[in-house]
Amino acid sequence: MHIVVCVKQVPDTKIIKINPKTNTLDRRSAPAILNPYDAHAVQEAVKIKKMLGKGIISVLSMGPPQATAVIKKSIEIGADRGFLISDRAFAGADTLATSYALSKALERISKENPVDLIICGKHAIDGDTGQVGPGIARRLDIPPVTNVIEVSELNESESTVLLKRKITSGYELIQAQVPCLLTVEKEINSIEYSPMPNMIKAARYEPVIWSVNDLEDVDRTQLGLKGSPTIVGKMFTPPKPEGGKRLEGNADEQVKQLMELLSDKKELFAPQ
Amino acid sequence: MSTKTIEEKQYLIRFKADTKSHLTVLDHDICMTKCPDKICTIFCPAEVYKWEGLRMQVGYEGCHECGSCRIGCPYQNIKWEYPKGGHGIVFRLA
Amino acid sequence: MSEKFDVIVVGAGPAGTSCAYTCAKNGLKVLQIERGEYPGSKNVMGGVLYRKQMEEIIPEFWKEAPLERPVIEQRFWMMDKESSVSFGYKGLEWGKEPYNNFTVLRAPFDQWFAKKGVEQGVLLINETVVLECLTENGKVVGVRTDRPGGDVYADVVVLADGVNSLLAKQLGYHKEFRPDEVALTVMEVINLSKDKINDRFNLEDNQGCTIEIFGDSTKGNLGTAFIYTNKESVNIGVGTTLSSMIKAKLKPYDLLDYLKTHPMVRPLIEGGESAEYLAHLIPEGGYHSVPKVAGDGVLLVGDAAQLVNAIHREGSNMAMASGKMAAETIIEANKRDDFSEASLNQYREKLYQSFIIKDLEKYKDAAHTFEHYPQYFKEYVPMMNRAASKFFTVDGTPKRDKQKEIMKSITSERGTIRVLQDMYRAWKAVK
Amino acid sequence: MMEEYRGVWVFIEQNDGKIEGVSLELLGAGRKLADKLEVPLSGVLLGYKVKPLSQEVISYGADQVYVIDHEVMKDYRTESYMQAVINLAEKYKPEIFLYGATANGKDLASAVATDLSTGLTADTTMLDVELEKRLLEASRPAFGGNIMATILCKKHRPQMATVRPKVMKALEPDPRRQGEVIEEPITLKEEDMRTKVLKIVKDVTKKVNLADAHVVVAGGKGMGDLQGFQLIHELADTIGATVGGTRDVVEAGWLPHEQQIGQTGETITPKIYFAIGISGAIQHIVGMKNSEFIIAINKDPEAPIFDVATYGIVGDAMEIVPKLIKQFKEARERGGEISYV
Repeated sequence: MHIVVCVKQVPDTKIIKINPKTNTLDRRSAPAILNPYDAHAVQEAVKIKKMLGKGIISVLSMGPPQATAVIKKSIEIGADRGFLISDRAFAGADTLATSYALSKALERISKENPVDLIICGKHAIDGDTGQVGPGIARRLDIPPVTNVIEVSELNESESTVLLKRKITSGYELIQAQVPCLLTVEKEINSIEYSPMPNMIKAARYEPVIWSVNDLEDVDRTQLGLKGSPTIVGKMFTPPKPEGGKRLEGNADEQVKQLMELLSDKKELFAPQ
Repeated sequence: MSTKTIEEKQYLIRFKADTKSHLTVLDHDICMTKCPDKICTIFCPAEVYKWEGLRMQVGYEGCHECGSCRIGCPYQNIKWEYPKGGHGIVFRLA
Repeated sequence: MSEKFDVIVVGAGPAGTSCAYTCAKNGLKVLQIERGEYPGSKNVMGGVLYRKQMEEIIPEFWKEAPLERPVIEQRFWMMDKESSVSFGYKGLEWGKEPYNNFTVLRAPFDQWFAKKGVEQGVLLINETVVLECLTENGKVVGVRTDRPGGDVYADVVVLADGVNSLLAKQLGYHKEFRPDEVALTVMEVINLSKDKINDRFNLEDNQGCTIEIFGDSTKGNLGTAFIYTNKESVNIGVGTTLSSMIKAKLKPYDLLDYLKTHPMVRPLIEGGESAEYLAHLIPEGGYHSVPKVAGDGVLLVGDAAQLVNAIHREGSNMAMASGKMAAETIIEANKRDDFSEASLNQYREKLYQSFIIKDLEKYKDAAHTFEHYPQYFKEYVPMMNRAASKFFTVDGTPKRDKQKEIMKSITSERGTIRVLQDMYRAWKAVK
Repeated sequence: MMEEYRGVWVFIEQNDGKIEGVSLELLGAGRKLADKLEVPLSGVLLGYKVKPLSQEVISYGADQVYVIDHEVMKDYRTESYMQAVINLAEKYKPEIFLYGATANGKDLASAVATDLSTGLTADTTMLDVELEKRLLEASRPAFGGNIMATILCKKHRPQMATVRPKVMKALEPDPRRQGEVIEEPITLKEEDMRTKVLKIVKDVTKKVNLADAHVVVAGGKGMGDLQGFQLIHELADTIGATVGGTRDVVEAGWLPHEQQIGQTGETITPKIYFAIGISGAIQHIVGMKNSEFIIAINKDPEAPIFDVATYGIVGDAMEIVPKLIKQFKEARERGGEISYV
């Protein structure tokens, strides 16, 4: 079983700061981390490999050279090897161009060692789109199953896998044919504290870095900024009601005022 | 913005808090009965310690890991460890 | 059994990295273990990096290291409530190679320095706490980390785990600090535009300035404050001994805000935006509290060995120099294949012959003196300010009479004999 | 080429023959866009035995409904739904195509956008059109809600976006509204499907899902004791909100850890956040400060929670909250349907 996990380096949005004057990201304030959902994706691959008692886990990322850090982090969690595609040609890609570039890299990885399962995080915390995973699946013409919360019964002879997919009202039990692509929720597993030998392995590991020239049959017009149909028109600070106001009067009066303030939000309330 | 309160200062920092505290008050009774000053609630640079009337509340998530409480507690009543690897405070600048 | 290394260095601050770098450069197999997310993520200092000791490890480091500004001016303020007596030195020669010292931000700098070590072959592992030293027959043979399968072995373990060095305490090399042996320092990094910094501190783009402040900056307690200029921010901080903090019931952040809003300081940082708030302990015990620094299979460097000169605010340079000395000792020991205490004691000898211990010895009574005689901070600084005010105020009194008046007011406040005693004591402590 | 594309489409998500609220909201939003652009608004309805739902789609504002009613479409699957939607879009060429930002909506839109090589904006919370170039201006929160970004798709059609539930407003349904129902055939066969939905399990345990909640009622130590904390549950039940709490409350055992909000718990951005008996320690505030509308109730007028609150009530939660519950209940009874004033 060959599992490829797609991972992304993202700024830690929990503590990110936006420069209020320029509406740009204060990079110094935002350390780069492995997208938390992707960490769960790697962990799930490790779990599956353990379950089967064999297999190989590759990780794939796209980004600047320093994004090798997230590949090393994945090795710490238990991946076997990692590839980074890094080239100016990929820069400025939206989700469509990203899924194109990654699918090209996956084709190359698959050529050497056919891929059975691709796992992605549900979405990246910097973009929150969740579009790249399904996009890759479409390009490789394999079925995607998004929002997966459990992987079980990997049947190698039948080439099927049993999945639980989270939906609003509960979950679906899905049988999918392998190869397929999964995107996983955080609740699928908990990240284990990596063992020391993995740490040492990761510290030594040199990820494979591919430029656009290392990929085959690439249509360059589909890459990077050129290949991205969407552009950011403008950035602005979200319109947020001004804080710090106190309601006046006695308890009854305050409650009444609050009810009035909430009157235009009534569709948010639904008794259970 | 210049910071005025300790809350505002603490806002500036990135913490990767573990779910388990690395600071333990060994005996809350000592704080209650023997330590009228509760000096840790004063000198701790992150206001980690707050006296709640019966027990010492430990807001370890905002700890700077400086070690002052371990040394400054007059009753050596604080068990002080490092947070689990990679957790705790993460300075980005100085 | 787990892999065995030549050297395990615990901690990736200046001391640990100097040691790891030098060992790896000389062909040793080095494992460096850092508990933070990255080197520098747990490390704090005021922000002055001394050129000399760094250069001895990486020549011409200033050409590539992430430095802020070369320091061309050092000012000292004896500050009272609404006045300040200052002196200092500004020399443009410090703005040119080989420079004197630099302001730095530790997180970027420590990361860069550790990366240089990795380039030399150091195996750096982050996010891992060393829980204890593994010993066999009293000899340190490795460390136990907090990770599964976490034991690793080496001929020598170097403890560069900073001021709190729980490991050295476990080994019994030093006892727990007393509150008067450590200074609790808090600081902020305040973003300020390059132009404002240049204007307010009278600097040009690639020139930096440091201000050390005594007196009212600590509300008269034993300690100092500082302001250092970075490229587009300033570091401002204040520290006193933990014992003073306890005695005076001071909240450290209140003290910092007192400093930031002090009329002498406020105009320098006005309009700046706070970017980070940091607290840290500085070992101030000095010469008297330097622990055992070498044992069977183990060495202590930097803050873990309490190598800090509190009077001159030197620490990182001592850390680097000690790290390098430890490395040189290990390289020799490796050739002899002898890592016993006797063999590693070479490090102790190097340390004691160097500026590090000599400086610590020179000031061995200073902190003690000032701690026990608070008048230096509480009374003499305001006195100096009153004297200067009197002397410089033009009111028609002849200068000779003014001097007499000043002397008279000083001695009448404390008595001639006591002033002389105080002066002598201070002179002895720092001479 | 782009001129060929006309009309605003909304993907109608239905489960078990019931249309999802977000789809109705999107018909409301799509109606405005279509009127501005002077084009028809169409719903895209897929499923098995769903044709009768067409009139509901029309009554909520659609001019047309494209229906694919086939057994293979019974449960949502990316493979089948994607193929059907792609065929429709290629045939009828809409200029704007909106989906609800639900698990299925996002999944479907991503696959469709990839196939059509067009732009897709995720999790939109504001929609508008620029008339000269007929550009959809889709704005969405970025970087954990710290900033909004307006995304444009200038050279590709259709312009697609997924839109968060409970952001847009549905129109009042008009059952007499007339519209056209266009039924499309489909050639997909079950044997060709590579995924099978074996069963759908409804989660009756009502698992707490703070991350997706629109309204959160959170309580702190100020509720006094476990019994006092029941008021939090009571208020939440009354208004259909999700319950959260501070670390103290979780440590005291009043709530399980999954319901902890803050640094060591969940970071959430609901539309309304009630902070009751919560002083506002930074560890808590980092977990909820990006909520849209924050209401704080606390005895201590100096409590830091008031600094981040949109509206603050200084008072005893034990007195205020019961009054609030009573008001909400009365309002509902008064209104027949839900109405609170």
